[in-house]
Amino acid sequence: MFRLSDTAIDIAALRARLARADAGACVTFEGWVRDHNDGKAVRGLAYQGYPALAESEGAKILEEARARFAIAEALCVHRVGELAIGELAVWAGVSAAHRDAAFAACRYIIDEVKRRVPIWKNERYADGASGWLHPDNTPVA
Amino acid sequence: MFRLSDTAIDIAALRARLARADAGACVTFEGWVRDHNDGKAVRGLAYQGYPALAESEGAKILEEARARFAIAEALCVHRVGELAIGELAVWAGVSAAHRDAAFAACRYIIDEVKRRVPIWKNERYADGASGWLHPDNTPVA
Amino acid sequence: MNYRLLYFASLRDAAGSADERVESTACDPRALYAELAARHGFAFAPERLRVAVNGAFTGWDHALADGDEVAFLPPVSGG
Amino acid sequence: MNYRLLYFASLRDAAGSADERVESTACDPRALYAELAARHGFAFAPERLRVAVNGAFTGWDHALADGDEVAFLPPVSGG
Repeated sequence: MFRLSDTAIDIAALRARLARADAGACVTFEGWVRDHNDGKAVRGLAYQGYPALAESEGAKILEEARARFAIAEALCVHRVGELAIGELAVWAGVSAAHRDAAFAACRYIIDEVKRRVPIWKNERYADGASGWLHPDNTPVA
Repeated sequence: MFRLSDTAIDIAALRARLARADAGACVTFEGWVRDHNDGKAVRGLAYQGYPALAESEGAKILEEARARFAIAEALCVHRVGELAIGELAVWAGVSAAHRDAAFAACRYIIDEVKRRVPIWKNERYADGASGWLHPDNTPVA
Repeated sequence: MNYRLLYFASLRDAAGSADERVESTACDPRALYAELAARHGFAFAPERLRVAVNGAFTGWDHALADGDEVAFLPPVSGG
Repeated sequence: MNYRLLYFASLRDAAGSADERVESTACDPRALYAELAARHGFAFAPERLRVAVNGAFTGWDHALADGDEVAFLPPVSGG
């Protein structure tokens, strides 16, 4: 399950959904809002998403992870809307029999989500400016 | 901080200790008690540790992770005592500015903990037998 | 033909709205984007964007049908 | 000399206790382990074990002092 959420992500509930009696390893990734980017002080940010396409592309990425790695379960939730410094922007979690697959699949999911899922980040800077970002976190020209 | 715990690991409290305003990535690993190993049904297990040496060796591993990777914070807690299927046996968490370092450091920590920290696993099987395990999860001869 | 356009990120800012309905003789996304870029002053060259029609990624030469929902997607920056 | 021995995992099972005090003329871990292995029937060859003295890893030729706390550690299996 991949979904966008306009409210705080409930980590404990997601983690509980990864549990399986035959799973010995669980790896999670969290993306947090940092207080700086590209040398500028960041006050907060907003994510905009294209919900229908984000959720279908996210689901496709989770299916790819299941096909490539020996995992039990994989979930990912991405916030949209306004976020403050330190807030959880994206959570990805994978359970598997062994840790190799759990690490590899979790990394694959977050890399592909950042590369392919239609979500855009707009940072608000301490100097009052704001701007949309490129995937490499540099500002859109 | 590395420590042994004879009670359930409080994940939410540990995660809160990883938070930093300049950290944009957090990776956690959890080791769960599986219901099978080496083809045998497992009912539960017990971990025995050598507390003084486990905590000093664990602290050394976390220091090594800090020296090798650009991370903000790293923590690890390992259970000792009796555990049931599905229970959390070990938790390792890392925060960092970027995800490369967070993934690499978390993987380094759990690999080294499994390789070097004096903790021993004794599995109880469905057939009533039990046994100490080697690092590769095969029984001690 | 009649299309529904969805705009995101800097294209939304430039268009001044999240969506709009347009009448156009363009019959593929390439021609449609050229019209809209001229009208709204979109800065992106097409090769920087991806195209989605009715909620699925597609190509710039996709044959559009009347009533299609079309989105031109700037480089993403989630995560 | 007088040593305090700590036992873990299968060595604890074989010794029948978690620790014991021993009087011995052995002055390094190698000689001490040979004595204890004979007495308790420890199955491990020394090269399978690691040695710790007073809570720190050390070598088999480490010079033991009276009162040292010595542990012979089976291959670990945490995680």
